[in-house]
Amino acid sequence: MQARSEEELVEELKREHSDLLVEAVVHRSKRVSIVAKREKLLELARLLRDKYSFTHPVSAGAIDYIKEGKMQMIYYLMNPESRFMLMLRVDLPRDNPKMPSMTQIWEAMSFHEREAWEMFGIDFEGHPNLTHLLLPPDWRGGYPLRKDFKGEGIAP
Amino acid sequence: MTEPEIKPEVMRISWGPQHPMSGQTRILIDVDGEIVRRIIADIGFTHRGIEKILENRTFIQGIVPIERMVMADTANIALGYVQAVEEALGIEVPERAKWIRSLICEMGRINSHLYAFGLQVECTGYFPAVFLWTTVDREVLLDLFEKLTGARWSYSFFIPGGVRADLPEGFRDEVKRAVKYLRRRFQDYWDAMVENPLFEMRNRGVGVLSREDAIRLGATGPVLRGSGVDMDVRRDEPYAAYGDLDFKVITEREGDCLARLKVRFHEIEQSLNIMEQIADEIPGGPVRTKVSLFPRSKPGVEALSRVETARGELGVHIFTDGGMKPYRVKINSPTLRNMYVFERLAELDRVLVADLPVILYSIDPWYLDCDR
Amino acid sequence: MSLLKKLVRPFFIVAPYVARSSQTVKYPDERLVFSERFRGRHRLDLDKCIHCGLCARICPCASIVLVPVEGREGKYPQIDYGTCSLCGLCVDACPRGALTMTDFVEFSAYKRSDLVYSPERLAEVPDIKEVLPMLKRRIRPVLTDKEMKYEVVERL
Amino acid sequence: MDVVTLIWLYILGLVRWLLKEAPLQVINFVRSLPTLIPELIRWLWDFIWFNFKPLAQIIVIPGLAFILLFAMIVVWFERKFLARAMLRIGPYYCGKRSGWLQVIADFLKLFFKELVIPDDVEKALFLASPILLPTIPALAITLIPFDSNWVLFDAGGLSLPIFLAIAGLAPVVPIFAGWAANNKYTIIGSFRTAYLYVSGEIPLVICAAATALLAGSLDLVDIVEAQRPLWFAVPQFIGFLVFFVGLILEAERTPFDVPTAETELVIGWRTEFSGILFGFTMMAEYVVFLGWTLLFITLYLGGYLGPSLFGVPLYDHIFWMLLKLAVIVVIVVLIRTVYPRLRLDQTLRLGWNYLMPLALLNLFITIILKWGLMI
Repeated sequence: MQARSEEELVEELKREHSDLLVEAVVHRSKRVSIVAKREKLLELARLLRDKYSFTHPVSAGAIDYIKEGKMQMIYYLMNPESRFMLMLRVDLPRDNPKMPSMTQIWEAMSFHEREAWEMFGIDFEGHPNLTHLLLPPDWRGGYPLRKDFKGEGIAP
Repeated sequence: MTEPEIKPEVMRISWGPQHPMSGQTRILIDVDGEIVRRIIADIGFTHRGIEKILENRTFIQGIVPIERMVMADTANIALGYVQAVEEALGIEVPERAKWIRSLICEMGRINSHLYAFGLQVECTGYFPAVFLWTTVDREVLLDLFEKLTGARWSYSFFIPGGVRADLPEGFRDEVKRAVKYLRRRFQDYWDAMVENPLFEMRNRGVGVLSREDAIRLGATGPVLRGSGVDMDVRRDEPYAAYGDLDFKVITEREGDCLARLKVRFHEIEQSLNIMEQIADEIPGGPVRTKVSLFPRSKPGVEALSRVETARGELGVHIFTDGGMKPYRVKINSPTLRNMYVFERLAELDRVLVADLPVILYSIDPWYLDCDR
Repeated sequence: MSLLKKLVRPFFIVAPYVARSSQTVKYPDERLVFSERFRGRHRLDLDKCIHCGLCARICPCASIVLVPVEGREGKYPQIDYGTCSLCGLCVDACPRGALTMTDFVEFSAYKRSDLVYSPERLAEVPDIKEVLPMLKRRIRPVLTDKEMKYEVVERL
Repeated sequence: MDVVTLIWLYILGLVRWLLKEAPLQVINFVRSLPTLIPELIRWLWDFIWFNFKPLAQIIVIPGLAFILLFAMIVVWFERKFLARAMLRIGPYYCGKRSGWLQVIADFLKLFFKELVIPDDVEKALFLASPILLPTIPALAITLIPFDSNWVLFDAGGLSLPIFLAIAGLAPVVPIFAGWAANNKYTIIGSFRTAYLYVSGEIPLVICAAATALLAGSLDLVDIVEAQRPLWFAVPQFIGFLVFFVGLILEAERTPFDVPTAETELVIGWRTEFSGILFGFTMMAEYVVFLGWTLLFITLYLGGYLGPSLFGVPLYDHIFWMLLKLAVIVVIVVLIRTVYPRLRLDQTLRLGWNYLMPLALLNLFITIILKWGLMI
C-alpha cells in the first residue's frame, strides 16, 4: 500500500466516499479531520482500516458541546506508513449519545471507549466489556467530563 | 471495575494494589498452575480527573496539574501541553528556547528510562542493587535540573512562549561532564546486567509482541519500537529543536522484554548524544516571548500536539471557546495504550507468573499517567 | 567459554562498588547546598509589595490569599504551604520582585494551620540552625569522571 | 466390696497417715537438710562437670547461641554489604556507624509485634510450622563434627544418612505452612518449594554419596579425616560445584529464591505470617543455609582441618570451620547482588538437566577413582 499524503487522502475520500462523510479537512500538516455520518460510521471505519490501512489506533475521546446540544466522539488513528494523525469524528446528539463500538474494527479502542462511556455517558453498542475503567465500580455521580457536571471548581 | 467471571479451571489472583511490585494498580490474573491464562488490568486507582481540572485552570495554571501526570518525565508531558497551548493561542517560540526545551526533555527521558530500567531489572529478582545504581545516576541529572530550573522533579519550567529562564553560567560544561560520566556508567550496566546470562534467561523470549500485534493493539514508545516498528514522533513530526538535531530512532526486532530494555538502553545513548549536541550548538537569542499571564483564546480553535515522552507518544488536544481557560483538554496518554497491550499479552504469548512483573515493567507503566 | 566469562564478569564489576563511597546524604547531620535558582520557601518583601494580587490570581493551587497586615496599608499575600506546589509562578508574576524564593525547605509542622504562612512570617526566613539543631555540615555534590562525591562546603 | 467402700477406705487411710506419719517424716526431712543440701550441690556440680561438654555444645556450639548468632551476624553482614554494593550506608544510627544494634532492635520489634492470625487458617498447623521450621535443620546441625571429638550427636557410621534424612524433612514444613495459611500466594509458594526441593535435593544426596564412597565411610568424622592429604574439592571438583549450586538452591537464596519471590508472590509461603512467626521463618532460612553449608564444608572443604604443609597438619580447630563458613557466606551474599532470580521452570531445568547428570557423572568418576586406587 502506497503511503498517501494528507491532501491526497482527503481528496480521495471526498471523491470516492462522499456518501460516508460529512466533512474532511486538513487542519495543518499531519492533522486530518474527518467527520463521519453516524449511521455510516462502521462502514467508513472498516474502509479506513482495510483500504487506507489505518491499522494503528492511537486513542479516542469525546467532547461535550453543551451549547450546540451535541457530543463529538473523536478517534485518533494512524497509518504506520504515512504517519499523520487522522481524527475520525462522529457527532452524537447529547440526549441520546449512542453509537456502534469501534472495538469491532480496532480492538485497542476498548479502554478508550470504556473511558468515554463512564466520563460522557456515550453508549457503545457491541462493546464486549462496557464497565467502569477509571471510576469506582459503584460510581453514581453522573458523567464527570460533561459540561453540566456539578463538580468542584478551583478551590478557594 | 466489576470483576469478570472466573472459569472453573483457573485460580484468580488479585495482584496488587497492595503488593511489593504492582504499583498503584490492581491486576487480576487467572492462573492455571504457573501459567497465566488471562490478565485483567484494573486501573483507575490514581484517577484524579486531570482533564477536568485543566478545564478549570487558565492556560498557564494548567502547567502545574498536568506535570503531575508523570513525575519522572515531567518535561515531556509539560511540553506536550505547552505546545498545544502555543498552537491554540498562536504564540511563537524563540529558537534558543526550543533548544533548551529539547535539552530538558532529553534529560528527562534519560531520567525516566533509567528509572524504568532499574525497575525492570529489579523485577527479574535482582536485589535492588541496580535500581539503586540508576537512582544514583539519576541524581546527576536531578542536580542539573536543579541548577537549570530550580526544582528537582516538577519543574514548571516550560511556559507558553518559551522557557522561564536562560541557561545558568557554565551549565554547558556541566552537561558535557555529566554526559561523560553517564557514558562511563552505562558500560557497567551493559556488562553487569544486560549481558548477564541469567538476566537474559529471564528476559529473552518473554512477552513477545509481534510487529503486527504491536500496531494492531496500539502499542507506543519503546514497546512499539521494541517490536520493530520505526515510529518516533521526534523524527516523524519534529517539534522543539529535534528537526535540527541528529539522532537515530532505535528499533529492535525481537519484541520481547529484552528488546524493550535494549531500546531504552540505546535511546539513553542517543539522548546523551543529543545533550552533547545541544551543549555544543545551542544558538543565542532570547528565551521567552512576552505573553500575557492570562492569555485569552480565540473561540473554536483546536490544537493537537504530539510529543514523544519516555513512555511513548503523548497527545494533548486542546479545544478553546474564547475564554481564559481551555474548553476541553483531551490527553492521549501512552501508558493507557500500553496497558491494553499488557492485558492482551497473555493471549498472544505464553506468560508464566514469574514473567508477569517483568512484562509489566518492560512496558514501563506509570499509573498516574494511565489514570490521569 | 564466553558464557563462563559473562557469568563471572559481573562479580568483578559489582565487587569494587563495595569499596566506593556511599551516596547517602545523612540528612539531619548534613544538608545539601542547593543551587541559586532552587525553589524553596518564599520570602516576601513587605516594602516592595504593591498589593496587586497577581500572585494570588496566577497561583494554580489557589494557595495564595491576600490578607491585611497590622500597621500597614493594603493587603499582602498569605501562602498556604499545605497546598503550594512551589512552582514559582507567583514569583514570575510579581511585577516588583517582592516575592522571591529561598532554599529553605524545612516546612514540616504538627498542625495543618501551622502551614499557613502569614505575610509577617513570610517576610523573615529563620536561620537553619534553629530548625535543624543537629546540622553539622553543608555539602555539595561534585562530579568527577568516575564517580559522584559530596564535598563539604561549610562546617557548622 | 464395691468401689465406694474402697474409696472411703483409701481416704481414711490417707487421713491416718497425715495425722500419724506425716509430721514425723517432715521432721526427719528437716533434720537431714544440712546434710542433704551439700549432697545436692555436689550432685549438681558432678552432673554439670561430667556433662559440661555436651551442655556447652548444646548452648554454645553448634547449639542455640551459635545458630542465633550466625543468623544475626549474617543478617547484619548482608544488610551492610548489600548496602555498600548499592552505594548506601545501611543501618547507621542504631549502634553507631556499624549499625549492629539494628539487628537486635529488629528482633525485638518482631518479637513484640502483634500476632495476626487470619480467620480461616488451619490454626494448629499455622502456629506449629514456623516453630518447626528452624528446629528441623537445627537438629541436623548437631551431627556436624566441629572437631574430631566435638560432635554433639555422635551417630557414628550413620551420621551422613541421618543428616540427609533430617534435612530432607525440612521442605515438608513450608508446604504445610503454605497450605495452612489458606492464601493463594502461599499455596503457589509452597508448591514451588516442593518442586524446588525435589529437583535440588537428589543431586545433593548423590554428591554426598560420592564423597562417602571416596572416604570409605558414612561417618562424617571419618570423611573429614580422609581429607587430611587432600580436600575432596579437588578430586571431586564437579561434585563440589554441583553441591555448591545445590546448597544455594536448598537454602532458597537468590538465584533460586523462587518460592519466596518478592516481585511476584509477595513473599511466597511466608506471606501470612506476622510478628515472631515471621521472625522464625526468616531465621529458618538462615538455619537451613547454615546446615547445608556446614555439610558442604565437612564434605568438600576439609571440615575442621587446618591447612597442612606436605601432609603435616598444622592445627585442627573449630576456628577453621568458622573461617571457611565466613568465606562461603561472603561468596553467597555477593551472588545475591550479582545474579537475578531464575524462573521456576528454569530452576527445575537446571536441577534435572544439569545438576543431576553432573552429580551422576561425579559419582561415576568417583567409582572409577576408587576402583583405580584399590587396584
